[in-house]
Amino acid sequence: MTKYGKNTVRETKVSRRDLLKGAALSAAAAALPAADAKASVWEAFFQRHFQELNAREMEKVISRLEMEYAEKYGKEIKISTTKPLPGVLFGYGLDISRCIGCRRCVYACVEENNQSRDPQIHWITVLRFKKGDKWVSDMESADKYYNPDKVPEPGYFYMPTQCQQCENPPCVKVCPTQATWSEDDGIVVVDYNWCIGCRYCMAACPYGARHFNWMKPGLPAEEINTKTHYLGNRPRYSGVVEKCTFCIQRTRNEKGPYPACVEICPVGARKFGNLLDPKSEIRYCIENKRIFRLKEDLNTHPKFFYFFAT
Amino acid sequence: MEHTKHLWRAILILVIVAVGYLLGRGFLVPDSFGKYGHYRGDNLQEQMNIRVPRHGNGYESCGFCHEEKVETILETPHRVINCETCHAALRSHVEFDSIEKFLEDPGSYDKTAEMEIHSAQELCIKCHDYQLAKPDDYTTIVVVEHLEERDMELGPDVCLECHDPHDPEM
Amino acid sequence: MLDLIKHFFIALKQVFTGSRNYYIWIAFLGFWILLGLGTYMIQLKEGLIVTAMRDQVSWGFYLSNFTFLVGVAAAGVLLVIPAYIYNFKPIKEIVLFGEMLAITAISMCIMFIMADIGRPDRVWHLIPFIGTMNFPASLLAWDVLVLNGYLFLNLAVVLYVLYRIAHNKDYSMAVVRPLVIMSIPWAISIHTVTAFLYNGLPARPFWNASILAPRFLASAFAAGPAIMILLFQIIRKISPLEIDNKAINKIAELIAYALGFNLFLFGAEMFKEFYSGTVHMAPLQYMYFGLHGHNRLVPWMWMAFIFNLIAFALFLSTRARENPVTLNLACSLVIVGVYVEKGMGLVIPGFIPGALGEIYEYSPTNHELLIAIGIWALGALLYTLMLKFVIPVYTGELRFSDGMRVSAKVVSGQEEPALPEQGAGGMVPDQGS
Amino acid sequence: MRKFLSSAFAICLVIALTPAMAPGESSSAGEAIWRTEATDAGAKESGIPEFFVPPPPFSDGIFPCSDCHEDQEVNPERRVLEDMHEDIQIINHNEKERWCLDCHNPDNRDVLRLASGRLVSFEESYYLCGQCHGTIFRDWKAGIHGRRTGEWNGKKTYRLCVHCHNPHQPRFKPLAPQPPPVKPKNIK
Amino acid sequence: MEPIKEKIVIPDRGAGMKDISRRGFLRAAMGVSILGVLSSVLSAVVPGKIKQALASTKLQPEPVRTGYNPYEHYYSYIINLHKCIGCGSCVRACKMENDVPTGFYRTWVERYQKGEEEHARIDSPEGGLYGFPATTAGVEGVSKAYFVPKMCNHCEQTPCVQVCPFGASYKTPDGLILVDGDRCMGCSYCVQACPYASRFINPLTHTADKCTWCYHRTSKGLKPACVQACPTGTRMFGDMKDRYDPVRHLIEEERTGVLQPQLLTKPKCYYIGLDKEIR
Repeated sequence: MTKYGKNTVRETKVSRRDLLKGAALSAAAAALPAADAKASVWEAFFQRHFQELNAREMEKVISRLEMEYAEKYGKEIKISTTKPLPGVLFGYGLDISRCIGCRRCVYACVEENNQSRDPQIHWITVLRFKKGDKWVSDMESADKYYNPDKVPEPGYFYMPTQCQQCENPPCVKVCPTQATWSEDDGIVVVDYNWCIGCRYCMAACPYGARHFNWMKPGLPAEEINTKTHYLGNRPRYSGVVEKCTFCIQRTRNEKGPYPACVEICPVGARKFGNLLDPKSEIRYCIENKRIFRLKEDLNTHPKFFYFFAT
Repeated sequence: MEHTKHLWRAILILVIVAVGYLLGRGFLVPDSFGKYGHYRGDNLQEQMNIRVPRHGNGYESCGFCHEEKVETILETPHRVINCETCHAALRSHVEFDSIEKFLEDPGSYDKTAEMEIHSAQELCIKCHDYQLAKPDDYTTIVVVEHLEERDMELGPDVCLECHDPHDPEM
Repeated sequence: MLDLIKHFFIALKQVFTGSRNYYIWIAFLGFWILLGLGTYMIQLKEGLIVTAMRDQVSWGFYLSNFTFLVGVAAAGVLLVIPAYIYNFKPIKEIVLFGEMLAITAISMCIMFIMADIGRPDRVWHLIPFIGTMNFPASLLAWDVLVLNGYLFLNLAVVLYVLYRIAHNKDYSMAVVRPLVIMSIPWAISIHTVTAFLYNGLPARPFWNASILAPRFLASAFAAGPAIMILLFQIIRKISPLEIDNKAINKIAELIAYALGFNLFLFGAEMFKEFYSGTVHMAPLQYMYFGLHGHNRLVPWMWMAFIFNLIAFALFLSTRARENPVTLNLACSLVIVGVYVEKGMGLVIPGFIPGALGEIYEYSPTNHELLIAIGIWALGALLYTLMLKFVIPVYTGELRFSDGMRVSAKVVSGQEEPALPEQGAGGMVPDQGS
Repeated sequence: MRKFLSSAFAICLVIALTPAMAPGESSSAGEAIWRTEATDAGAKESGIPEFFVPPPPFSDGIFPCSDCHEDQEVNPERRVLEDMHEDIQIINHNEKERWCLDCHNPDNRDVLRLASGRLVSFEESYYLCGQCHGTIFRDWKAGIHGRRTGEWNGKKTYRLCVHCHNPHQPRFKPLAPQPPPVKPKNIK
Repeated sequence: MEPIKEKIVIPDRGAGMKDISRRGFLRAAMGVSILGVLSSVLSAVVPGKIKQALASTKLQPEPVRTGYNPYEHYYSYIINLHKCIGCGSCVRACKMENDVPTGFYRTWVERYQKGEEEHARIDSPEGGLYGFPATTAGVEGVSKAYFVPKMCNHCEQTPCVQVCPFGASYKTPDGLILVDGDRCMGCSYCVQACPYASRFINPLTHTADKCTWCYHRTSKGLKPACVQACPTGTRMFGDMKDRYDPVRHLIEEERTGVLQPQLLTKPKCYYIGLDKEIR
């Protein structure tokens, strides 16, 4: 609630900002031949922060973006802007004793969330550890490029990592433009139209969960997932940071489906639910299983719980 | 030549210091220091011999005299529990000077004292009373309810009225 | 107003007329600038994929240069401290050149940041009140503020003093002193904030050591003044300006302290990490001994360490400090040593091993090198142009009075205005690295 | 919170007592069923929602078993199967002690038989597995063990034990992994 | 100080030897080797009686066991938290076996109770010596609880041995960390250095004291007393150089964890079923 409450405070500033913007816009318009400058280019340039848009502006932005995408990919892409559900705080569980490291989740995520195929961006990284080695906080012993014929390999265990959706996210703290923030349902999101690409958040993330579009994302139009969310899986731009959003476009519904990685997991190692609902399976995990969170000592309080069901 | 005098004096002092150091070192540093590492190697042996073990080797040790008891309990779920877990350490019962000698010929040692037997209430309940922290698949009872259902009252050996600790299944 | 425009054109004329060597120098810089600009255009078009930075090492050569240059900018203050606190006259005379160096360095810092970010077109999101600056939380927001503040502060001092001198008027200490005094903590703050920028990230244990900010300052106060000493010697040679040996010796003495302190802090860091031997040791181990067979930085880091050590030995001895050959050698060693230690050796190992333990050995691509050289050339050009204008003003060869150019008034006693002749061959010795 | 705990404890009890509580009529095989755990008072209270189980993965043409077995004599003797089902081998499932009729009902082959003698359909085979694997059965009901799809807050699809574990060779079969990520050096 | 630390699960036989040779090298490099020769010559001259008087006169109740070669063993320990019932048998057995003074514990059991607070409440009444009461006053809304037995982790990279100024604390060739009571002067630097709080100053001897994995038992082929007394198989003790040892098999096959792994102390005491609260 607070996040959206902030908007009302900001409204007062908007008038002044509009003034400045108007001045800048007119100056720019005067400087450039009007015929050359496409209106949408300037609109995109001066698009405001997602949280500052009012309903009317939001509608305009969405229709512009949908038009842009339709032009670019030749496909109708729906962008939703669903707000967080009240009384929901998402949590994620991952059963390390079950994961076999088959990487089905990695590619399900790529397809669901329109990640760049070339250059490759994976939101999920599966790490392989040697059993009997010095446990997962010694990350150097991890290998993410393992490629055997069959998994699980004897003597190894696997630990997938992705955005841990921290309660106290270091990436949000450091962002100089507030382009990334934590939503009320606990999902840390990025406004791809506000990020300046300074990559400070990537340096701050202890989980290597943030990924940068080093060039224009290579997203084949035929493989695109057209059901998107503004803060989630809509196609990204070159030079912005992106990350896992717990499939915000799927899960932000009263009866929404599980995230793509949970659905695909062949061994059922991945669990997902509402932390505020005492009946949810994630709460069952936390209350009945031995759990740990990655890099607990950094006090980031992830909402991503690793557990042992055995 | 005065300078050489100083020199000799200095050298003398140095020699005294060196000899003193070496003498002191010879006295103070134990022989076995450095045998295995930066420590007194003999201590390893001392640690091994620090005292005669008080606990025995479980069924192996007790079975020499109490064969039939061991045989019964090995058939029950309580087989994982060592005799000494509930009774006291072996040496409070038999005096021996070396566990190896004892194991070689236990018959030659006499029992010095009766084995300690705690009240069943104390022992059974310590393990089998329900507690959240105990594992899920471990057999626990809520003692009060368990007794109420059976119209019994808590007493020192109330458990033994129905269960035999050496064969706990009803 | 009309006068101002006139003065501007006079300044332009002064800047754009010079000897053959001057033109060659400008052309030389221009070549690299254009090359850098062209490469930057490619980078804008293709994206940052042309660099060697990847998700594993997301900051690289640009940020290394930025970090080094922030130190150089902060070091301008080293001149101010003795000049204004202790009223040490020989240095007081050259404070202006130090501040100009600071201006140049800060401008280069900003250029490096612009080269580094993925969406330079959205940089307006950072501007207070127009964008949504995440002010108290993000250290990068702080950095934007203090860097620009420092730039304006120095510009204000330099412009005011020059304006007054150029108009043959005495500048008022009442105006200059507060600005200069303010710039002392400000200079420390720009470097501290930059250190905190790295320092505040628990995800990167290599940076998350409280010794980082003092080490930043110590190394800055060693490398920055070293650059100044070299520059002053060049200025002294190619222009009529006289710079007292005392000033240079004083600066060298200060470098000795700073360098010694830097080495001490370095030792403290090494002890803490290697003695306790926790997982946080990995980046240092990577830097100095190699990690799991990856050792690309090892020779560089040892080179930097040995350079710093030799330079410290040279700076310690008064005789070596006063001998121009050893002094220049020591200065060059410090500059290279600190550049490697604080540039490559600070930013890159922070990411190695990465957050998930991955080791990706980063080394800059040609694109990155060309853009960086272009920015250094641009900085050199900026400083050259400033000098070209400021030296005659300072020596009294150039004066504005009532819109007229008066060149007859010669303060230094020389008859002909001697413009830089030597072409400033080694103007930016720090550029080659 | 405490209520949840007590109910969780109740589940344990319920599991222990499962054989005694016969569920309603089992639906005919091969048909997808919505099953509400109404009989499990504890489960209902603890809020384990209704769940959906897809039909069990029978080999082609093998079900209903009674097609063949109706006329056959029951041979309770332990032996090596020769004429039929010779492909069924028990591996890693206590093969020394195990025999077909431990789980398969000898009289009506279309259903399974629990140790208590209660008959359960193949769609409820989790009761059979749950006899021995009690803690896993409890986890499975809570949704912790095994794959789940559907809505995170609504109707969920469970998988039967046999969807992932071949009851005769229950160890999870290794899979071929999908390709590893591209190394940063090779990202162009 | 070794700059490059390798991750060795089962150090080979040479691990201890390497240590010696490195130290010998250091000494040579420091130019003390000549003095060393001299000192050995001198110490040969010193009368044996004085030496005997100076040497410790330790009671030796048993003849030295022959045939135990510390280089042939390398011990590890597993604590399976899924099995611990908090009965305190191990603590009692340890006290009995090792004469641990009252109020001090070489091994102890902690109970973690996770309620609605951020972190778990930890209690350990008398180290768990007499078991645990079913409920503790003041702990409300506990949703999850478990027992964690703790003791000396016998680390591979030992912070405590590293800081000992007298070589009184040392690592044996079979991987144990022991304290030489005769050389220890009770400076308690090692007590500060231990990240697991497993050392204490013995109030009777005024020297550092800690778990020895019952070296007087293990060197005779017996299990430590705590393992012997554990009724549930929570505690397991094994030899990593024995190919068929179940403990070695578990460490290689199970997802074991160690306490405070980020310190890279590489404990040889492994845990199964660690929770995030345990540290």
